Amino acid sequence: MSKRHLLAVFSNFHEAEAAVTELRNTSIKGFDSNEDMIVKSPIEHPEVEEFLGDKPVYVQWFTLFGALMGGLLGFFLISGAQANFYAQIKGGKPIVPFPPNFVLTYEMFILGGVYITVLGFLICAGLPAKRSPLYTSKVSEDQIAILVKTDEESAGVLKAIFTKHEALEIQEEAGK
Amino acid sequence: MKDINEDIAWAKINTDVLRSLESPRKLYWVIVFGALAVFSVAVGCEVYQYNMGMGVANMDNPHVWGLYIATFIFWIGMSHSGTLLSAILHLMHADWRKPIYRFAEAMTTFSLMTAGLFVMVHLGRLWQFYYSLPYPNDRSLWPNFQSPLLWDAMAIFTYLSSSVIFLFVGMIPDLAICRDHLHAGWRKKLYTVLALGWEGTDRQWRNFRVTYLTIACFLIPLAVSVHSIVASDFAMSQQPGWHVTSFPPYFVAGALYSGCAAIITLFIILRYTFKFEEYMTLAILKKTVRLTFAIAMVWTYLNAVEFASVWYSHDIASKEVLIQKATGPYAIAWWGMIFCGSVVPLILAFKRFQTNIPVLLVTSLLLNLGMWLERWMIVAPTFSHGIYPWTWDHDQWPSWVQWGMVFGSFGWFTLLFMVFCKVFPSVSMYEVKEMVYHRTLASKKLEDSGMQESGKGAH
Amino acid sequence: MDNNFDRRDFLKVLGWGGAAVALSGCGNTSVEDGKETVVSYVEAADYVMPGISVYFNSTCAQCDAGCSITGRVREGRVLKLEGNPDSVINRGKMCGLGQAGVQHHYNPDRVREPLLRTGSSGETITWDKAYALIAEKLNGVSGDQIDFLTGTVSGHLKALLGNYLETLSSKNHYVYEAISPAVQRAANLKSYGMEMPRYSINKAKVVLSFGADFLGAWVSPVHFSQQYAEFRKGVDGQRGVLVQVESKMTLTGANADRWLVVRPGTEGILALGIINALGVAGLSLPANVSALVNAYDKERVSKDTGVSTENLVKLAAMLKERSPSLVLLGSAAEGYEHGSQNAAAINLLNQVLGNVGKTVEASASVPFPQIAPTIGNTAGARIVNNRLASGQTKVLFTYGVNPVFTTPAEMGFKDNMAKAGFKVAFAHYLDETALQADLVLPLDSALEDWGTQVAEYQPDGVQISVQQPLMEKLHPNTRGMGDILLALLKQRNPETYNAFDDYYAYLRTALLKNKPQFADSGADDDVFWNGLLGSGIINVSGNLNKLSDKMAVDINLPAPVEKDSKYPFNLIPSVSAHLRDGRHTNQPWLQESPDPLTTIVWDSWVEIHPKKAAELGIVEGDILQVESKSGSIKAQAYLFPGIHPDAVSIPLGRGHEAMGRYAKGYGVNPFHILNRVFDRETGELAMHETMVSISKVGKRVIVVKDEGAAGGHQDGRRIALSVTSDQVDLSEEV
Amino acid sequence: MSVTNLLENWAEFRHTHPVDDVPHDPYKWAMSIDMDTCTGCNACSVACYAENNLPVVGKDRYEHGQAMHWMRIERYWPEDGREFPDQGAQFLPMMCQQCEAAPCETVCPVGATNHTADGLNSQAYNRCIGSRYCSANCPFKVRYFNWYDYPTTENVWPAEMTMQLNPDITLRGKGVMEKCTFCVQRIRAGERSVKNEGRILRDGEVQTACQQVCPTNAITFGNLVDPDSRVHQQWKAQRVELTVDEQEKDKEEGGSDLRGYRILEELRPYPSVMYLERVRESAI
Repeated sequence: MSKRHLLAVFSNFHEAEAAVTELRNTSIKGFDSNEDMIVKSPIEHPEVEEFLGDKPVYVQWFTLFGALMGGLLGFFLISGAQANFYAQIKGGKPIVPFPPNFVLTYEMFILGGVYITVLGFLICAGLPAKRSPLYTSKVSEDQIAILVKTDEESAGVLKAIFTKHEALEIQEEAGK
Repeated sequence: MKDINEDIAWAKINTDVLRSLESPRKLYWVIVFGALAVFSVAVGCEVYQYNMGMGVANMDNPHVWGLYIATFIFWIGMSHSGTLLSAILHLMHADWRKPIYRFAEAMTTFSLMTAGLFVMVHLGRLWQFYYSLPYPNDRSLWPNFQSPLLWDAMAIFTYLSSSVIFLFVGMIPDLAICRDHLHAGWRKKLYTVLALGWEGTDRQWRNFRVTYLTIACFLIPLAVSVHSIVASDFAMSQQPGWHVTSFPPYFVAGALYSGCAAIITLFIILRYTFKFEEYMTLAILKKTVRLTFAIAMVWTYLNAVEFASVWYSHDIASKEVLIQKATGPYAIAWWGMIFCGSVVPLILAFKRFQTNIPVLLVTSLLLNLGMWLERWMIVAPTFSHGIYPWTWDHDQWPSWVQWGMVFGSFGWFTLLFMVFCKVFPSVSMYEVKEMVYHRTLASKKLEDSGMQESGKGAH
Repeated sequence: MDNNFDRRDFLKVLGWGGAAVALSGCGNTSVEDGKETVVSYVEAADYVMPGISVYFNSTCAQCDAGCSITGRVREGRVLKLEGNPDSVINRGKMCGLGQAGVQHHYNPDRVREPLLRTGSSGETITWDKAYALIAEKLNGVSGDQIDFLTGTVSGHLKALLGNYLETLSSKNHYVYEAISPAVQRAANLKSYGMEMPRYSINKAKVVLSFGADFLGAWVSPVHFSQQYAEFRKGVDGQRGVLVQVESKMTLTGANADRWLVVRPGTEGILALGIINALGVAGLSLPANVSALVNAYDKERVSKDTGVSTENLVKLAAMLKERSPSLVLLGSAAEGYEHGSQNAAAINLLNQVLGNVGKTVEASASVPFPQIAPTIGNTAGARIVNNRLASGQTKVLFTYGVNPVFTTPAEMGFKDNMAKAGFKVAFAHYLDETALQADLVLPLDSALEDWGTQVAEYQPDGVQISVQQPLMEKLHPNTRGMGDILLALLKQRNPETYNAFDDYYAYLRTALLKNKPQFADSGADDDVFWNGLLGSGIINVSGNLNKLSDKMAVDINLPAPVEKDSKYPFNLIPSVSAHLRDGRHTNQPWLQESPDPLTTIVWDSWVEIHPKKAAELGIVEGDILQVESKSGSIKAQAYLFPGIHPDAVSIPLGRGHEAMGRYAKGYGVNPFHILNRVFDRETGELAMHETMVSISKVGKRVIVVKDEGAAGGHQDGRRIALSVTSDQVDLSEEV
Repeated sequence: MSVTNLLENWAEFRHTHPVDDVPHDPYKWAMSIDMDTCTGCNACSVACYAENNLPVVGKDRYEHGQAMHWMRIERYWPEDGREFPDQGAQFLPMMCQQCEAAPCETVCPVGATNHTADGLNSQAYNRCIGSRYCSANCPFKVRYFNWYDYPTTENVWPAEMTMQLNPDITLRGKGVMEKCTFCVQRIRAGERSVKNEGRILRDGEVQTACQQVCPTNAITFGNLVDPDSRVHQQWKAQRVELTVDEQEKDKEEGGSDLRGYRILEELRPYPSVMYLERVRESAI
């Protein structure tokens, strides 16, 4: 069954919220409010997360992994290098001295943490992403938009809801 | 006085900031070419020094470090303000940071890049600098991981790359704005690539929030570690005047201090150059000034602690270095540091000067002069009046090559900064919108509750 | 294999190696260039082992002490000089000056071709032309119109030189040393019966030195330094005590247990005062001595000399208690009009203490008078100068001296030289004197030349030191002095001298002739000769001189002079161990080796006592004009605590106007402002009799020295520690 | 594999040198300098120039403190305000103390300066990048930096002067740190030559240039772990231990009547050079 996209643009955050709430509460054929609805906003609204319902974030796990691996890698790389450096004794210290190695381990811990977090961010947020089918530059200005994907026949229902909540503009994907 | 006008239209924020990216004013070109000229002085000095040997910098055998190391610390210190504004204040939900953190972060990045240059020009054999990198090789030759200089290299690399990433990640939504609102051309292509397809979807924002917070959390200990490691270059040694336990916090405080002073300077310059009066408001300036004042007092306190602990110790050599600083050939610089670092900031305590732009400009420059002198006074007197009296040397004075390099570094920094300001939005548009949005909500709430209360009162 | 190797063939091989290195160093990059000088390492000679150093013994020619050296030679180049352990003089040790001998050899400013002056310019000529020119100029000049002015000469060179003078029927060989203990020699001859007895510092329990810088530049410093080390370890476990009396601290003074600053010129008074104090302390004095010193009671002596009565009494007590002792005298005591009287008084002290025969011992004289050293003095230059001034000298030969630099300007040596018709300088460098010569003949360096040396001071028997080339000539057109003399002799007396191909042949023949006296058996000539070159040393017992111990009491010391208001300061020209009279100033190691006491390098300075300097408002680095009756010089001030407040001191040796890149233009030459005052008895230049005034010229420079801003203070740190002898137990030391 | 090696030999890599180890087998090079016989004549310093290819930097550069004297003679005056130094001056030959726990070694970013098994503080010229941190951290300030390219500088080694250079050692170009090596070229040559004979060096078989020239034998150099060596006997007689920061004899009541000490020992670098205090006669 063919699907089509609709993009509704709102100037008022509350209207958008009301629209989303209604969409979530309305059962529409071929439209799953968890899967098929994307809210695009110019700023980070903590409320959006609330009214869209619980959506988990996994970036922290990347962070944990990155930091631990960075630290371990740092310590063993450095200590291993020291153990293989042919002329090693320096300043009466042990060949594998802890305090300097801990300093470097600490730096590697952070380095791994930051790098892998960003990697996790890109993966979790799906970046770099292909542009979605419908977009308006107003989103990066001051308006909030709801992108929905639905069956051909349900489009009218959705449109009606958007219109009800005073959508400024409703974009439709060109028919196929 | 409000930090920002809450009625400002979001579209206007976009246009105002994006305007700064286009059609530079004449003043901009003057600054850019001026910076280029200043930087070329440093390039000339380096070419000369590279060919002749380090001797032309006029260092000598006990006095082996000079302005290069002092200025290196200065620029490293400068970099800490960006982290302070973007990371610490972010965690503390101080939203007034929002209009000014972007350029502070850029400052972080560029001052680190400037500091890196000083490590390079300091090396006697610059062409062999890669010996200090841990790259695998057949002969199992590794750098010496015990050396604080290597920790430095590692910390700075981590800090620089993390800062660049942090700057970039924080800029993605703005890059999308640029992509959407600028005319077609190479810039549009650039922003299209850099924006990574950002559309402000709920998924993107959700992950963005967590990521940004996480990196901010990492950056704070990182920044502290960077400057305490720089302090370790000195504190880990056995030299009088360097072997001081309080050096790491002292360095960190000094770093934040000089960074804040530099933010004030750049705040004023940007505000004027790009006509950002509506975003870089006097109210925000006032907050920055107060923060600077607080840090100035912390720095002064740590300074006093250092002097006191040296004074009451039995370490004769350290004590003599301190006396030497105050009375010897460096006395002018040392007292200059005390004056600029501890006395001048008292101006900032007065309300009427906290928003007086000419006064603040001069003050912030003096503060930075003081902080530069501080670094020089950490490095030089220990060499000229060290542990071994036979090698005391009170005649050493940096040659024009050293001064030229120091001077030129400001050109390099300005150049990088000016190019950045033309290519990337130096005010975070999406965060200013957030700030306006949240402030509006907050004042609305206040109005509501105020009405209720007054209503109650009417009863 | 043919064992009959020839040292000279070997040297030729070596020379190729040396030349090959020299050429490759000079940018001859093409293989064809200089291929004839390439040494094949595939078929290398026995003596060239690539990468392996070989060692040859020779003799140091940097001063006249005659230390034996071992040269390290590799691939035909001499690299480093080390001491020869078999020598009784230096026993394997060396001084810095001797080490720098390689820089004399490799000096880039050496004269490389014979130079002839024509008018104001010069040209290079061939040796044949030069010899012909000498013959031409000597033609029709009578013997007494020909003067030779040389430094100290000894060995076979001296013999050859004597022969040459004989063929010229000239008796005018004047031997000149600008810095020479000549007054002392005369006094010693009177007191001990010989000019230079053996001094045994190592046997003395107390050494009292009146300005004798035996650790620095006096007589045989390396030998005395070793004696000094033994002296410090002690006789019978008792560490030797060194007391130094002088007006300006020398290196020896800096090492003294007690350094007594004395008013300049009153050393003799102090010596008599000590004799008096010894008498008071109970030492029995001969009646005539007692009568002589009667007037020198401690109060008067203290007033005259500035040495406190307490120190005087303590010193006398120690001298009396610890015997044997040794009293030495040096230039600081000799350099006055009454220098001979000072010396006599000081020698008398030695005699009174009973040291003669114990620590002052008989020396041996060289059994071959024709090679015994002829010792220079300042009178040599004075006489030649007078002869030049009066036009008596028509032809002047100079060798090993630089009188234009080292004589007082007032004497006018430079101008007087012009009065001689023909001046020949045998020289290594174009120094000030060579520049005045008509013909400059370039000499081989001491490391390229053959020779024998006999030192004046002989610690044990007589040591004849052999000098042999350590490498082939660096410059093809230099000649050894012996070879030149031989060539000149062949001009005059071909029958006798044509038998010798060169100086080497002469030397070998001469030494082989005396083989029975050197070797214990009638060894084969070649074996003997090779053994000789191998050791570098010939030891002969010599004839022991007879030590006399006649106390001379005809000593007449003048009262200390009152200060002249115009010239209130005594000028003390100080002698540094490295630069001496300035003949080595162009050796850069010596220029950059800090003066031990001031640590100044590359420049001259005026030492002045800090108290006096404060009075006059002088600080370190102030340029001072130092003016004597006969001239003035400008030099930087250095505040120096080890000097009498009424004296200033300038080191000798710098201030060259010629002599190449390392010497020219560095510092000032105090020789030039010395007054023409001479010792009354010997006629030696009284070097310490010049009075000067000092004034600031209003300029200040940074003094280039090793000492840092702390000025030699340790600032409470435990760095260089010192302990008094009663706090330390030396008995268990290894 | 590095990590395997690390884990297998963990205990060895965690030893503290030289306190935990007995690392000096068969050599530990050390020195002792008797300041009672040292006269300050500078012969050692000139010998060092001759042996180690040290550049003569000239007056201007000397003025700027850029001299390269590995061995410098320091001259101290008494500091009690007396008018004349009537006990003479005090001379101290100062060169690299070859510290066992050298402060310079830990700070070098590239590991150009290390500790050798025979107890030398080595300097690898071609590894050095010229950060000069070692000199900054040296308490004795005995490290010398090549501020200019001396081998190509005019009048440092002009023309024939190059022929004097010791081929056993390199010339150091600009940007490299250098210092006294205890004449390591002589030590290595000696060690190699006796290796063929299957024995170790005997006392006196290797001399440093300064020791060899010293007219008063004030410098003793040798193998500290060889009981027959003079340097060992001197250290023992003076009760100076290598790996302590305060000698037992100094802790005793009333101090010690032995005169061996090490400079700046309290900083804990464990210097390998023992100095013997200058003695001055108390009876006069």
